[in-house]
Amino acid sequence: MTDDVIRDTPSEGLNAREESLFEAPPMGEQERMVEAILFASTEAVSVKELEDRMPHGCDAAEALVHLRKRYEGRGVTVVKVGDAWAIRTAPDLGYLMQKETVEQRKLSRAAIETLAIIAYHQPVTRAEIEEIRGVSVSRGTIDQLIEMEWIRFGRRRMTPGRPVTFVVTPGFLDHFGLESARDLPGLKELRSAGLLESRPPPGAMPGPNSDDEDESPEGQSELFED
Amino acid sequence: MTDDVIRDTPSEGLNAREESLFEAPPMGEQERMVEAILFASTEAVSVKELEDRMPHGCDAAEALVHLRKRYEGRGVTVVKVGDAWAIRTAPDLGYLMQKETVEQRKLSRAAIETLAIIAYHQPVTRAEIEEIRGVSVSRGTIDQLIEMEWIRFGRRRMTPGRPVTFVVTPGFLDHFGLESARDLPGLKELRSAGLLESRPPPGAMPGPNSDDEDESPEGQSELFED
Amino acid sequence: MSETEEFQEDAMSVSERLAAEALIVDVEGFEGPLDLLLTLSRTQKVDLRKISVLELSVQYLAFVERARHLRIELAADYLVMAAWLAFLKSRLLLPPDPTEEGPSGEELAAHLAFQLERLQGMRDAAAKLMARDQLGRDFFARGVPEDVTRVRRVTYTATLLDLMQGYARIRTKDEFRPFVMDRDAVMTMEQALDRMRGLINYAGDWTELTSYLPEGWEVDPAKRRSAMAANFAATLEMAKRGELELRQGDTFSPIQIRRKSNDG
Repeated sequence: MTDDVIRDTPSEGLNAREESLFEAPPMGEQERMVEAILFASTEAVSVKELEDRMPHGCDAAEALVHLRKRYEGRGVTVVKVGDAWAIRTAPDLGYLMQKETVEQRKLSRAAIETLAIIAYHQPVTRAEIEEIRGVSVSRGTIDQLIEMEWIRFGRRRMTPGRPVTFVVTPGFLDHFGLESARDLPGLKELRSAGLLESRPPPGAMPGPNSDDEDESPEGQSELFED
Repeated sequence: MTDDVIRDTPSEGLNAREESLFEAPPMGEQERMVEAILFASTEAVSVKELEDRMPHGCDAAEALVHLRKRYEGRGVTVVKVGDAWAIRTAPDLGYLMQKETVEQRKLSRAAIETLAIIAYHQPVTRAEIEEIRGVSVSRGTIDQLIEMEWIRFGRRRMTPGRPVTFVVTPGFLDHFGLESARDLPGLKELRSAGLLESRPPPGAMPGPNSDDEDESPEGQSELFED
Repeated sequence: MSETEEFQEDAMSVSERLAAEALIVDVEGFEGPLDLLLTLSRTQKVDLRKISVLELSVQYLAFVERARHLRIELAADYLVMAAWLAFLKSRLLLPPDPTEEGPSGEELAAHLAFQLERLQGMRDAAAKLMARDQLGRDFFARGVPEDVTRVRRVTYTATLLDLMQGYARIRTKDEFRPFVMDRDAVMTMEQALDRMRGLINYAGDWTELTSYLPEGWEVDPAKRRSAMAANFAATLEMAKRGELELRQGDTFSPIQIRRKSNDG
């Protein structure tokens, strides 16, 4: 039985740290607070938001380290989503949840590819997406992805025409269980194969007749520089 | 650190029991399942329903006992709702589910005037305040000022009816940066500071800012000895 | 070169031929020429890095030729790609012309190979992405989220200036006289009119307007002013109705009135 050990909140061994904080609750209490807040929310909660809701002087990041460890291997786990945190059921127990399963919207092949291109190449302009896929991107595809809150507008590219770029959202990361865009599957291989570099076509290559103004793909993947 | 103990799912010590069940998952696994289901379910789940969703041979009631123990003293607890089970925020952490926003508002004109009269004329009875302002003073205004801890009850006046008086508090002096109420500028100073309009010509039309409801000031002069 | 030659040369198996026909039948299903090229490249059964762009160009051109033969209308970009691949093919086959500007056939071919590899890379990545555990399918968020109730706490503030101004306002107010219309110092035009109508019948010739001022209104300047104004307005009214005449010798000289005689 491990329960007795679990039950007492780990407030020992943190006293040195606490003394330096102004009247902050013991770390064990802070962990409980983070636990309660994350349990209560369907959306990921940032460290800042946690601390805004916790008493003054709390260290939510520290509490999260403890909490994350506590839930390792459990039926629910503490996951990082971008720079926020959430509690999610363990993926191996998904089969128990048929009742909770939400009907997934069927995405077209074009939408899936466009999403992948945005995720792996972000920030990426529409012209660049079209150049990669070799066809023009329909308005509806982009709209659908924006509506699902998986992509959003990024900063404009500092090139002639200042085209808008697209990036993926924290909601995208949450949906696919990714801590950050760096954790995209196969990212390393794609990068080492040079497939994420932008290579301007030599001379006149046929492409989708993109009537867009934006034709100078460069300097993307700044998100992926480590 | 208790984490190491927590991390391994508690499958030991239950073997005797498991042997009697036909191929049921270890109790530690069953506990994980119950945990995940209770977490993700939109409503409380009964033991029967839990077992319907878990693999054959599971003992949800037993798993609940373990799970309940595990969550004792945590930020969330396993609670019984009717004859079903749910995970809920620990009662003592309910306050974390509130987000307080502080909004600063200007004190109403009635409150400012009442406060000013109390400050200049303390100790002053309500009847006197009304006489000076020329309108009745609402209960709410006095309550508000008392709640703000800017005024408090003074000694009762030794007149028929023994009415209560109001005086300003040290908190009031502190807020307005005054050492004592005597430091408040007198009428003459107000006038020379341009805060009092020069005396309007007799018979002149009332100005636009005297459109108030209160129109019967008279006979209060004995209060204004400066 | 005819398409039959092309296919004979390739010595396509029956299954390959069927696949090629299926391609044409499915042409609507392709997402552009690059997609078609990628599908065609699979028949080479090699790593995309080792693909023969020349061979691919030949395959593509054969495809377009065949589509034309079957009277299938291809979208413009398929034809643009065909033209470009024909150009590429000629560049790749002919020895390089040093006088020619622009990228070499090899450079163009390399870029096309890169594009195909990249598209394939993105397709694989998309598949891997979609194969991941997904929220609401494989893992789940809290079923009963507790809404964060927003508590709005209002604090009220006032400054010393507010306080003093408030006090000043009260003190200033009692220096005002409560405003009542001071009726006894005002004569209305109606009053004057009534009075003048009565008096004018008794007046003979031109009489100064001032002499019509009622008793007790001549001394107090305020009353005098009001009565004068009312009487003047009344005479104008009566003149308009043809009940009297008025005259003035000069600017600022006294105004005189008399009853208008009916007989002229």
